[in-house]
Amino acid sequence: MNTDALQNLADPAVLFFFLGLFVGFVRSNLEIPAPVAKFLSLYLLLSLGFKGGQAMREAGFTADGVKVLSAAIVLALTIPVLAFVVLRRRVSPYDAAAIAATYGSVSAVTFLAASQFVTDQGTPAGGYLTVALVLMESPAIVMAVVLATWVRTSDPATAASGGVPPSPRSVIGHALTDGANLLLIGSLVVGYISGADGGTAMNPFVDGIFKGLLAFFLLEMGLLVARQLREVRDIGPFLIVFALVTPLVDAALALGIGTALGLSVGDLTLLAVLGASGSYIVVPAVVRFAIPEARPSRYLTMALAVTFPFNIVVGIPLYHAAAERLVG
Amino acid sequence: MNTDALQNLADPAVLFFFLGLFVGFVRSNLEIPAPVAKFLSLYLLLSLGFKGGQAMREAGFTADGVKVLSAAIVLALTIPVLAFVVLRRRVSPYDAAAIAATYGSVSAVTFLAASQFVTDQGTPAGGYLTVALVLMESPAIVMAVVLATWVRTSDPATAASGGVPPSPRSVIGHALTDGANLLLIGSLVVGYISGADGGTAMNPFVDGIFKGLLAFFLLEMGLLVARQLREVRDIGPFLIVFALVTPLVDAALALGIGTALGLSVGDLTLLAVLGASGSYIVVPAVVRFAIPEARPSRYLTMALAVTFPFNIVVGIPLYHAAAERLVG
Amino acid sequence: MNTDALQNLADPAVLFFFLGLFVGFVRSNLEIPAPVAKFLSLYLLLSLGFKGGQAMREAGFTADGVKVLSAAIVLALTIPVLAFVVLRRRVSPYDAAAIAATYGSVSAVTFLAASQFVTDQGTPAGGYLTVALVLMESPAIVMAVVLATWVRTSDPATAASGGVPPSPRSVIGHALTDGANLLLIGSLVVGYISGADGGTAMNPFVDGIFKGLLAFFLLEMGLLVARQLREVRDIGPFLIVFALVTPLVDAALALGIGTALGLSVGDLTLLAVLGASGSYIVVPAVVRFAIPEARPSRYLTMALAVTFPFNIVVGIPLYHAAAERLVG
Amino acid sequence: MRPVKRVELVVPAPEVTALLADLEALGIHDYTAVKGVSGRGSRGQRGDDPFGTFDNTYVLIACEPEEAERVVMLVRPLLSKRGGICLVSDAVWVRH
Amino acid sequence: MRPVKRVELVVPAPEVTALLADLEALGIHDYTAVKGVSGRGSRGQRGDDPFGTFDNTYVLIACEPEEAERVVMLVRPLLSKRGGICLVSDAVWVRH
Amino acid sequence: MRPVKRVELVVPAPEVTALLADLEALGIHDYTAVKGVSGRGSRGQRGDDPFGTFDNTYVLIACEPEEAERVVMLVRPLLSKRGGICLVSDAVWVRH
Ligand SMILES: Nc1ncnc2c1ncn2[C@@H]1O[C@H](COP(=O)(O)O)[C@@H](O)[C@H]1O
Ligand SMILES: Nc1ncnc2c1ncn2[C@@H]1O[C@H](COP(=O)(O)O)[C@@H](O)[C@H]1O
Ligand SMILES: Nc1ncnc2c1ncn2[C@@H]1O[C@H](COP(=O)(O)O)[C@@H](O)[C@H]1O
Ligand code: NA
Ligand code: NA
Ligand code: NA
Repeated sequence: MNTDALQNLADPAVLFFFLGLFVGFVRSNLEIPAPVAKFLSLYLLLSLGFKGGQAMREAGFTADGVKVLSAAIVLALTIPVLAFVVLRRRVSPYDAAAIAATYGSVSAVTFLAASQFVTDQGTPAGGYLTVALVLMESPAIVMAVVLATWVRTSDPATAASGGVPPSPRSVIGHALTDGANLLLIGSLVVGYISGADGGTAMNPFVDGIFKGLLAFFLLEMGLLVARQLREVRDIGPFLIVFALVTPLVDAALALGIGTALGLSVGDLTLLAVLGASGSYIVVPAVVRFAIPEARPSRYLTMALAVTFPFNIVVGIPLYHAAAERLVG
Repeated sequence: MNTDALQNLADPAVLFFFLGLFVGFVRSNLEIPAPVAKFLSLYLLLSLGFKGGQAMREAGFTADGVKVLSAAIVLALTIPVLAFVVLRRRVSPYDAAAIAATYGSVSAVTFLAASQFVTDQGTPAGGYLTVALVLMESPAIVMAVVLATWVRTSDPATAASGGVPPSPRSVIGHALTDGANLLLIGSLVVGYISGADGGTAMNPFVDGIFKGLLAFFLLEMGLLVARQLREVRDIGPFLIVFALVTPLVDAALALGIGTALGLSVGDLTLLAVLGASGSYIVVPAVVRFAIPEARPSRYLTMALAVTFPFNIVVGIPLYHAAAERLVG
Repeated sequence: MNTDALQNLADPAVLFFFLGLFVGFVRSNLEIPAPVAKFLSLYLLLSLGFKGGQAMREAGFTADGVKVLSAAIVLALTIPVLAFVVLRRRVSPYDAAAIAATYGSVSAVTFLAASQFVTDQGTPAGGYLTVALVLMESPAIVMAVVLATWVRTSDPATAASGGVPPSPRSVIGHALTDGANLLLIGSLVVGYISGADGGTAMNPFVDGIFKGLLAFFLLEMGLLVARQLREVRDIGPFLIVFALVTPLVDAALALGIGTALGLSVGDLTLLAVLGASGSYIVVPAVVRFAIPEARPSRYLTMALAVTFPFNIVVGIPLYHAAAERLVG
Repeated sequence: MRPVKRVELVVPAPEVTALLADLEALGIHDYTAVKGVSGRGSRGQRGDDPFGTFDNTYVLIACEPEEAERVVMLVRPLLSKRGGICLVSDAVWVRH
Repeated sequence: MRPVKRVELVVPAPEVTALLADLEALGIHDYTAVKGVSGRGSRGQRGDDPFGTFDNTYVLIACEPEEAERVVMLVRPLLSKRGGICLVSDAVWVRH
Repeated sequence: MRPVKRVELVVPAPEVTALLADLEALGIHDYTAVKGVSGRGSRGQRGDDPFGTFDNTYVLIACEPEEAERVVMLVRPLLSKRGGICLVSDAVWVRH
């Protein structure tokens, strides 16, 4: 694992993440304009989806694909329940539901960094992993919203306050039409339909300059994490520990299931990363609306300022090393 | 035509246009930041001009080039007159002039999509088509402004209202210095002067990532069209029909002239597309100033929400199929 | 030199600079959105640093590298002193200090244009030139701030006005954490650490599309210079002449030192460009804070509206021709 | 020149579409909006968010006093549930 | 501290350069401008336009009452021909 | 509904971080900020700067009258040293 980790740390995209962290810590005036950062995040989703769709078309639906997707669904349903059970005694039930959604769902940027890593290690993963990413995005959110509704109705204070919670219909509408979600799914479909010619034409954009734009985005992520870390004290030691231990537990779960199913090293590593990562794009966009009682200064900060850098720096090479031990 | 059309619909850029339409229809929160969308439109004009200039330099001024440019000028002078005659009894004369300018001028994005299409079909067009695009951009605007001035002076209400219309000098100044127009012409000149070395150096930018950025822009165009379509009812059935029939008539005119001149399939298709497309960048920028009495909710919505998608989805493969029948 | 200069003027990036100037002069409505222009300037710094770091790693620290860096330090310490001595009788001492910092420091964009030029001429420079760029960025600023502090303390008016000048500590903090500076240094380090694999992965981004994005940025620089030139009268004939003669004097100084050290044509040309160029990114960002008494309408306008276009159009081919005479 | 109310709102960006639709239903069609606004309030720091989830939008509405009252009624529950502020001040509208 | 007028304008973005030149000619040099502003008024929805043709710009001018009157005189025909609004309100300017 | 002061600042963009920290120290935590603002004042034209050095930021603070006084005290030296303006006006805050 040592050399893996070192190689990961010498990857330019990861190094630019560190540069962003450093620049943020010394409170430099460096700033990526917000419209550009938004564009970069849309670009990453579009490219990720498109390339996943292309890979799906090339490989077809293999037995491995079916296994990975089954494992992904099991993880997406198990992780939020586990998280909620652990959290509900320690934090408000709304925060517990939101954090459960965060870890049950996935981080596309972490997934991207991990995909590059396994490819660089000579153990690439199948295109169906992108489908797994899409599949795991929403179930945890729906579960969390159901939990929050259940908490809300069984809580006498809510009824008294007279606040009208968002209707289940509008919540599901929000979850399904969330821009990041739709762009990822849509690009997957476009990539699938486009065929080889379309793939060749799009390749310099979605693949050639991909590493560079990912590096630029990780620079911005470093700046953002440095800013968020200043508020990390507010979340308290319990939640910090939770944000560091959960990825390990969830990755172990994924590695266990995936090994039992006989996945390859690359697939297994990415499945672990999907389990271990927490969402900071899609989940906040929906939970903000669906569970307004939950505090983004908790669920968002945990995913962004603690779990994301942990996975980038320690997690990805660790899960890969474990996968190699288990099935390599 | 069937397979052509299917192939066009499987083009990733066109598919992203559909994705944008769909995402807009379900009222997702997906949004391309406005500064990025502006950058993409500048990028497309710059690349289009640069590559046109390069092609001109390589091919020189051929007999075909002279034919295409003559046909382009004839179209640019004929189409606005026809449109104005048809429209003046049905809508206000100012709206009629503005719509005449819209259809007499051209849409660079439609032209780009069509260029890709004819290249993919193995029937590429000459570099002078870009010069034709530039040539067709302004004459219709000047004619429309003249028409509007004539209407204005012969209308007793105007004199009474005391409103001072923009002077012809300032109008022509606006038309000539419009940013989109200047960037396109300037890039054409730069491409022409740059020579082969410059072309090679610029190639990964203006050509390599072109398809990807076009796809991204068409995603935004889809979102925009979906937004505009909500207001399409305001323009009424007559103008909707006009916005669907005009491209067919103008394309037929272009195909007739082009066939008589003996153009190749690629040149003929693009000439038809130039005739059939309506301007939603340069014309509104000038007409907004020059004919303030005209309503953009009419001329812009027609070009953007009706004619543009019609040409992308139906028009381009249709004109190409017709061109193949005629001269293929 | 004649053909050199012509070749430089036919470079697409330089041509787009002229296009921007022209478009700005005719007061077109063409505008590059500010967030995009900021992104482009960050991109150029990142690419410049990364490629410099990669080149350093490949070549190691050669004797030539040591010579270039020594010469760079000598220039960075000499130029501001010379400039201050010449200026202090003609302008306010604060303006004199700020202008001294401007010309003692360097312009990364001019350096980029010159790097492309020497490469196109078949006389590329070493990667350590980028290190020289970094080394020359700050010393002049520190010297200018020291000079300004000395002026301030020896000026009875200041004490009377009761204005508290920025503390030296905060000034040095500003200079060291300036975003442009940190990004350039950081990217250099990332490029150095990344190694060959990282370089290959980043190449399409930092190299492939580089020329195109540089061209786009120079288009924006042309627009900016055209805007600034409208205010150039305010700086008066003495400072205009200063802004045209200083680059020649500083280039001559650099050529002299470099020739004595036996540098190659490419290295010598870029050293001259570093001497001759004035900073309009890093220096204003620090001097604005550190010497608030100085007027940006002087130091910034001189560097941006006079010296920058002079170097791009006349200076670069001139210094290269001189270098060829001297050591070619 | 007519005295009007200036109603200023700072609201979470994702709420703006629904808010404008609600205003429309109240007969208040006209507004001006500035996107990409950051700030701090009772819900902590907001804005400068690369995913746009926690941006604010600033909305300015010039209207008759009685319309302003309707706007205030409408936005009050939104502000308490989803955050944001509403200020009302006086101005003179230059009629043209 | 000095009482001043706050003149607020929302005008079509492409008009701003000419407007500022006209203000300059009136002796009113100082202003603040926010670009990329969207909105809705008598001319329908504006803004969020990828080509920048139908964006608005917000302009704020703090000035003496009599200067405000000159501004109002100047902008009135512009507003009726090209669209936009103008609000005038009171404020205190913190002198430094 | 409570009467408050609207304090509006236009300041050099690079000063905003320090300004907000100073306000924080005064107990004034809440604000709204709009970046990328251009303008002209006694220090000449500012904004539209591809390097962000000479941009302005607009800051709006709704607060109690006595807080407004503290803000004014704080910003006065900043404005005279680094530039910018400060306007204070009256508004009613819609409590929720
Ligand atoms: N006192 C205030 N002055 C100016 N803006 C405020 C103030 N309070 C809140 N805001 C703005 O309203 C947004 C939402 O406020 P809140 O819901 O209280 O967090 C903040 O992010 C600020 O942009
Ligand atoms: N009542 C209003 N309140 C706020 N902004 C307005 C109002 N009326 C018009 N505007 C703004 O002024 C722009 C032009 O208005 P109009 O010329 O009436 O279409 C609109 O796009 C809005 O941004
Ligand atoms: N009278 C004014 N009205 C509106 N904005 C102003 C005014 N004076 C100054 N400003 C703004 O404050 C910034 C800094 O002003 P100054 O420090 O005077 O150059 C300018 O760039 C403008 O954005
Ligand atoms: Na997860
Ligand atoms: Na046409
Ligand atoms: Na220099």
